[in-house]
Amino acid sequence: MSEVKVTKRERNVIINPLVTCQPLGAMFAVAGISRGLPLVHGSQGCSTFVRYGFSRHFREPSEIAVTSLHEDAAVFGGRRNLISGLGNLASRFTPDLIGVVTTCSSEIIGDDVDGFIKTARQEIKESLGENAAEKIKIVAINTPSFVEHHYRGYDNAIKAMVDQVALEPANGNDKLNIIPGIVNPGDIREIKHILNMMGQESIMLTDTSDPFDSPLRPGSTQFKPYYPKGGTPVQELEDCSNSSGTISLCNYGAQAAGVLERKYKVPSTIGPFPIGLQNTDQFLRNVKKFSDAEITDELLDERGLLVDSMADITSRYLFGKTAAIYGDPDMVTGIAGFVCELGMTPQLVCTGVENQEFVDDMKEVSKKADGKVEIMYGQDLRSMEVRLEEEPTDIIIGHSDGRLIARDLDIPLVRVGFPVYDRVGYHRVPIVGYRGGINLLDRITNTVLEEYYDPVHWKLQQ
Amino acid sequence: MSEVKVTKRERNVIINPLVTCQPLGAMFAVAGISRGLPLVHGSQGCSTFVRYGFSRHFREPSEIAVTSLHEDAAVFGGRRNLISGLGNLASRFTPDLIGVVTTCSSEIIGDDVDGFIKTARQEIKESLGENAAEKIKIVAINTPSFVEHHYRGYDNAIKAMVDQVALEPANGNDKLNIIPGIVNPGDIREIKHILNMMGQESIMLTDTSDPFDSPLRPGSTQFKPYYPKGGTPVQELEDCSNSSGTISLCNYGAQAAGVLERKYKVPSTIGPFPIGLQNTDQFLRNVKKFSDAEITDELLDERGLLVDSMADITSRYLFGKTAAIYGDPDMVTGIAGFVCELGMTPQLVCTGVENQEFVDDMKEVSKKADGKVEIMYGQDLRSMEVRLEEEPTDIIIGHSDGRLIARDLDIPLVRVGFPVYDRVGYHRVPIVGYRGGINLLDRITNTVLEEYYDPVHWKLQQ
Amino acid sequence: MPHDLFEVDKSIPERKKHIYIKDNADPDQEIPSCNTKTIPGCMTERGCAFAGVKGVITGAVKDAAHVVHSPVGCTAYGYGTKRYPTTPDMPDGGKFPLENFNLKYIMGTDLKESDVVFGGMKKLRQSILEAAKEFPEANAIYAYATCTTGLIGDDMDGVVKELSEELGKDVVAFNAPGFSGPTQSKGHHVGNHTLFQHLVGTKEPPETTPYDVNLIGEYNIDGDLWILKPYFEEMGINILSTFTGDCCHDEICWMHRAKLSLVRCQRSATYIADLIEKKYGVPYMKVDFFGPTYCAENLRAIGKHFGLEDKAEAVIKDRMDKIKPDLELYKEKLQGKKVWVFSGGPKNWHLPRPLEECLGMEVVAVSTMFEHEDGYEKIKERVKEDTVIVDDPNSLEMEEIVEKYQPDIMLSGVKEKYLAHKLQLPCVLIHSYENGPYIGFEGFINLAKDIYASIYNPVWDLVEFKEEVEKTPKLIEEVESGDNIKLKAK
Amino acid sequence: MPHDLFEVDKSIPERKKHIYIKDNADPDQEIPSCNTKTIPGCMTERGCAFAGVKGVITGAVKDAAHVVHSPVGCTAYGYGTKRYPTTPDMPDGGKFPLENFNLKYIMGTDLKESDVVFGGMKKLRQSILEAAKEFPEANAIYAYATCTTGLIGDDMDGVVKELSEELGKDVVAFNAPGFSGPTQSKGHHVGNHTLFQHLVGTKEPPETTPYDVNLIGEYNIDGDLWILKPYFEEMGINILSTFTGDCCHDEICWMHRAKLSLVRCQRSATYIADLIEKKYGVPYMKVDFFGPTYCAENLRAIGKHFGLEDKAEAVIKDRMDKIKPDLELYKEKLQGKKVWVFSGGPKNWHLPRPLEECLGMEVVAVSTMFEHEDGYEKIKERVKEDTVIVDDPNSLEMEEIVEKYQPDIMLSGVKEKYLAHKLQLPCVLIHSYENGPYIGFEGFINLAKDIYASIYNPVWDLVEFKEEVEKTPKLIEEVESGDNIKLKAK
Repeated sequence: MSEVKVTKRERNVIINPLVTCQPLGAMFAVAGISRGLPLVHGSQGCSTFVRYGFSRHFREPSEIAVTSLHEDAAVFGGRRNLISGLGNLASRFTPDLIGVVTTCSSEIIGDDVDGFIKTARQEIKESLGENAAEKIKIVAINTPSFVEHHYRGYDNAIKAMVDQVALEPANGNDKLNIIPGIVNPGDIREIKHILNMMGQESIMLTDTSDPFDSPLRPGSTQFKPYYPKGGTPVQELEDCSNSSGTISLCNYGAQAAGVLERKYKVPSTIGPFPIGLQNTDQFLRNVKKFSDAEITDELLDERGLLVDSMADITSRYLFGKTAAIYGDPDMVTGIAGFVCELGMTPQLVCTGVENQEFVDDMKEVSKKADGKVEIMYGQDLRSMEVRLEEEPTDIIIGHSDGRLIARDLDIPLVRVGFPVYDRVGYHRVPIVGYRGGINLLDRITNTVLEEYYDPVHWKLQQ
Repeated sequence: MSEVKVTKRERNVIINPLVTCQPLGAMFAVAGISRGLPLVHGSQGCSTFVRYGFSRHFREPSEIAVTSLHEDAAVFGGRRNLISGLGNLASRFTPDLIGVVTTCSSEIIGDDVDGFIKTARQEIKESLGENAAEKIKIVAINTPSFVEHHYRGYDNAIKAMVDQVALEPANGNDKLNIIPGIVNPGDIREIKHILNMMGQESIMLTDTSDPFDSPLRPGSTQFKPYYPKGGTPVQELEDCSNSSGTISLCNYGAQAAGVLERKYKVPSTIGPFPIGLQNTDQFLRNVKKFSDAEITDELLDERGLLVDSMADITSRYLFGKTAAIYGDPDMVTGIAGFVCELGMTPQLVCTGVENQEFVDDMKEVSKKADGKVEIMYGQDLRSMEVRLEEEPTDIIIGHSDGRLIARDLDIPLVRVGFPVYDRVGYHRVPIVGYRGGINLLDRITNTVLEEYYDPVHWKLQQ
Repeated sequence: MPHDLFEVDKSIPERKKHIYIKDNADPDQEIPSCNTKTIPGCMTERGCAFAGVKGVITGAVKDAAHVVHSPVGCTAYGYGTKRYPTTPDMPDGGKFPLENFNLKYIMGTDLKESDVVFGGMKKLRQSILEAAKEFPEANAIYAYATCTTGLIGDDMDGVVKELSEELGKDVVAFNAPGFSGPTQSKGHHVGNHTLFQHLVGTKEPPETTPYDVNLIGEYNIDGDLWILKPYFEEMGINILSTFTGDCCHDEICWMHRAKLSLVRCQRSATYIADLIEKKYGVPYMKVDFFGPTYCAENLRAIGKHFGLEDKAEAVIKDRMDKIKPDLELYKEKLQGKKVWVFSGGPKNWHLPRPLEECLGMEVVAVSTMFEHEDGYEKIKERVKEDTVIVDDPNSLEMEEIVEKYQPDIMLSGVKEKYLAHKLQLPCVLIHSYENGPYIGFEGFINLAKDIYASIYNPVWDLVEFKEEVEKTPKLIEEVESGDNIKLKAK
Repeated sequence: MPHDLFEVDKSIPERKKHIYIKDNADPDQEIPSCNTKTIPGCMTERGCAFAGVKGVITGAVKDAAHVVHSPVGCTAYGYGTKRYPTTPDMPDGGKFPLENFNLKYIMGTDLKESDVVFGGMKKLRQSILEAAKEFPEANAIYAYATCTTGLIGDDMDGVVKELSEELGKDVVAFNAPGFSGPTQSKGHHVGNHTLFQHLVGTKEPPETTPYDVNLIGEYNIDGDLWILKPYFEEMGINILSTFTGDCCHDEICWMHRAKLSLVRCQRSATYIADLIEKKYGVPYMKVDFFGPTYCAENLRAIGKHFGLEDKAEAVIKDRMDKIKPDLELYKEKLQGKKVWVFSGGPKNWHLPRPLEECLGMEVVAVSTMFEHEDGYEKIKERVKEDTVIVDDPNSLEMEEIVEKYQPDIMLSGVKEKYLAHKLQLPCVLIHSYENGPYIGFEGFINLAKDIYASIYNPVWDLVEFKEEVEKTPKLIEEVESGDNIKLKAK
């Protein structure tokens, strides 16, 4: 019998938040569209902070436009800013898609974004001509900053794009829609790798892998920093209503899947975030549910390599070790489950998102754990720090924002998720799928070896 | 102008050797044959120490047979041991190939290995029948332990197998022979990945990747621990005389390539060990030299990702940092070259192999370096330690045998090569090719960040 | 024609007046149009006023707790964005008990939809009280308005006034919502005025000397202050207050007691020097410590002010001797390299001459995010003929600058760095530095070294895959010299 | 029929006599044939005599320099293979200056072809001199014969005798070339005799007490000694010499001064206890500290010998109280689990009863690499009916054991571990341990914990991909208890 304790934040003041506001998620989602550009309808900080955040994590350019709202807009509304912003963006960049991302300001001002977009479309048609204008999709994405968090912003954006761009279904395309969530390029590539091994074509909603990890190849002439290689083509977005199913890896937000199911009868399944053996197994089964994709021998070999590593490593080095895990809720439940598969205890899990389903899932995961599990939701990093001061764990698993906490508590930090700005390459190495499981297992184990075995160095002789 | 200093070991006594004796290399080579078994003609220690070494590095079973020479063999010769050993092995395992690996004992005793094998073949034919016996290749591999080192043993073994098994050429097969050297499964897989992207088929001489990193999948019924999946099939060994060329990545030993060139007119090229941009570029050019393989856009994208990482990371975090590099000579020259590409200085390079070509290559590499380079060859780990006590470097790059040195000198160790037994997963992560370059760059950078940037933590804010 | 309309700006011709090519013959003595609103739909590098106040001015204070009155986003973005390290040392000789307090924590009121409807005052009040409880060690609490609270019209001043009394410690509100003013510069302004109005003159320093100065606009970026401080100490000058690098809350309160204010970052902090002069009669001097020449000049001027000329010369000589060999080395390596400086503001006029005169580089372009007219005048004065000066460049313009002016290196921020790299243009971070500090004599060598490392990064010669290479001859030219062999670089 | 011919041995029927099924009715009181040469062409788990002496006996000595007279291979293989940690503490209260000296360095004569032809004596001499020069701190030098030097007939004894005098420190040659004897056990034997013959009796301890013992055959594997030592200290017994865990060279030289020898590893070290008894009249006692029962029994016996019964009881009670809760926990978890013990020798008779009696496990198979008749007799005595006892099992036999006897866990070495895992058989390292030490009361809990962790490793339930799983119901049975919720495991 395992024991769980569930806590929410007790104070109102938030200290070192684990979430940010909706627009970030929306910008992330739009960045995954080929020749897609986010246009933030708000103050400059709303785009600049996010560009800064993306750049320091991915070490890539992050090109996001802004309508630069100022005092006059606060008084008279952001109409002119949005319309001329759309016009300027269209004429200077000729994008395939513009995602208009609202913010606290534009939501409070009460701008009629849909209406303004209509006007802007008209103006663009007049200046660029009908053909060119038609090629530019403009999607309104409502992401009021004071409602929920970035995770919902992502969800809202994917939903808005699917809702406003997908066409009426015609012929089935035998593809699967995948909503990957706010994950790293390495993770999306791993998902594509798995599908590829299963012979299953897919439409990523959306695909940030190449845009956020793009080669430096000036010789390949089409390249522009604001239009990196890759991303989901708008045609695929239009076509996603013809897919045979939607799988949302984003465990606690899959409105787009709902839209596709209700509007276009595309069946869908949600979660789990495929970290570790069982969750990846489930992902494979989910894929099979919607298609006649095959689980090939090669894929099972990859699984076998993870199994082999776990057999060889975990009971010897990791058994009984405790972990604190923090970050986005799907990553937290996913990693917590994996950590249980490794024979460790997810002693403390913490997410900034306030979501009962997360709590339920964590309770389920906790049943696999051999010890006490504390579930913190709607919490912040400070709460976690205080709990760890009282009851430390052997390792912490989370992103770079916890680094000073880990440093002060002298608990090693295994970096995962977003943002990781104090190490390099983390955006490229997957943690999902079987191969991602091996990576994460190696990372955890090597951290444990360095911290707990190096001091008694002879234990590493063999 | 850079300055180099070249030193050889000055004492006779060897202290913490950087090499071991020939048989290990031969056992490694034979392990890369599908259903191939090494039979060590020597004392039990000769097989047991190596099995132990392989197991702790790869965390895999390592099945090597031995003729168990004892006092009586020392007096009367190892004839009976070898003949009955071959017979027992043949009847109990029915392998596709047995590599008879000699040792100091059998070489000093002066056993007529070729003659004994002939007799054994006859006996096997009698006991198993002609058909079954014919399917078992027996290759004599001379690896006197008191001549050179494991690196030569590998070379001798590949040569012996090619020499004794390859058939007279018939029809060209449009394949390339690759001699990978004593490298990790991850490295061989990366080489195959590159060739695959170029649409070039290959014959690995030999392929230890799957045998030394095999899935745990009891359900796949054919599996036996001593016959792991993968490895080079004997038919490919027979067929390698039909290849359009041989590339030996093993920079300082390519006798097999020589045999194929002289005996069967298969042209060949040697080196470089493809670590980093320029060496991998050269590998690609070498592949093209022998074939009409194409350097695809996808491959150039992988290259571009390495270039991008180098642009983003190296001048900021690594410039001017010094490294000591030790291990097998091709890995050392390869890594030294890469380290120069990163703007670092390979201040001290050290190999246990005494080879003038290595020195010449390192002089060439040193021209790219921005500082003093000390080239130690035919040296040992103790010599390196003494030099590092006098003039420390910022990091050390090498295998686990240097870990106590690194610990005592308080210089962080970036683990590469063989053996790495005090961390996990290193055998699986490639360091060759463009993707391997990214891995190695990440590893080096993260080591530097942890050691030199974490203490001034604010420098990691962005 | 000193103004230029870029190709990429054809559809937004109003950008022309922001782009100025230095022209000595220009009769009208023009400068780029500046400090105006960015054209909507651009990818501007500018930030917002909240960033200006918290991210630049107040975030460096080591013993204040920061409470952002906002939905969660602004709070999250206010975390860990800037490098201003602190020591735990307090002016009274004690230690502040929470290490890295200013870098480690950020707090916020976490406003939700209902707060937008019903007002956020209650949450502000509660949050500040909770903050005080969570970190009783904090000597002050700074609260920040944001777009949301600006738009819903929360009266922050009222709340903080009450709470100051209730808590017995200063609680200060900064009213610079993100949308106010065209750039983060508005936030600097608000920060200066707020700190002056509420704090300066409210406390007395533990002791004073005749050589007390305020070092204003020095935020200790990557340790800048720790380079400058020894200069002053060696000269016998006492830094009474730093505004705001590695400073504590009380230091701001007693700035009126200094004998002289030195203004380092003149864009973000001349305001307060001016206010202090006007109200308390403390004179101020604008100083420039970037590059050895300016650094020497300004130390001399300060020395002269206090009659400490000899001591200033001693500091200058000592440091010049120290950096000379490196300076020569890097000057040789960087001779003729073209540079583009893109800073927030002042570094655009701090750096061109040092880069040119001390390192032999050629400044081909300068651009700023938020400089005002006075700054642009200085920039114009200090750059050479034909240098392009761009106010608030957007992404497309940046690419055009690269194409047109072919710089060898760019000095800018993180957002621009990776874009530059994609254009094969090396880039060194000039806001928070790479391997800084960059100020003073020694710091200038750090900058030179980072520039050198970036330009000479071997990767720039390896960007493209080559189908053919000339085979490197195996024979190497060697020059024996004792044990060692010198290799001639090819 | 107590002997069994395995399926895989059909073509080598001589293996039958090495495999014995315990049969209480067996009239001949047989045991497996043992200590004979391995059949050529097998994948034996055995090592060589050199490994036996350096890797087991002498490598633990903390202040001796080890010079392997061999081609490079044997030297390389002698490095870093065993876990015998040391402290720097010396018996005179000083510290040995080189930390981890025994683990950190290995030396060799690096023989080449010409040495094989002309003899390696010169190199041996030179290497020992160089070793002495490189590590002047070393208090002795141990030199090892190997196959090569055995075959070319180098007279090592002559060289080391000369050098002992020349260097003024003990230089000892161990003549156990790899091919000598059927297993590493030959090396133990040579090691014992050599150390006895050349060292024991040559020095005097700094002081003696009436309670001095030699702890023989205790190599401090993973810190075993550091578990046992406090027991003795608390009983008032002084370990005068450890042979050879965490010991220094001199300790061996004064072993003759102990009042009693305790023989821990009776396979590798009874020889020297016997020799000391014969020559110096020091009696010896065979002891067993694995598992709480044996540990208590033997501490009692030792206490009795010295008239320290009460103190022994106190130690036993203290430790038993400490481990009781864990012991109960693991006994519950491991009840009925089948175990296969495959050790070098003695652990095969040390462990079966503790595993069965204290943990409720069932020993289904035991096998050894190099046990002799006396050991097999003990094994046979201590295992239950129908247990298979295998001498020197080879790879194929190991697989057959797994199939036939279906153990839940194997205790063995690194080489076997990964083979076991491929057969879905968990495996805990019993030679050098995993998270040891495993000896004594506390150590047995470590062993139990490692066994538990291995058997209950969640991966064993996840080995195969399942096409279908029953959907986990989202509803969870909860039992509220205050703040916490208890979840019922399904």
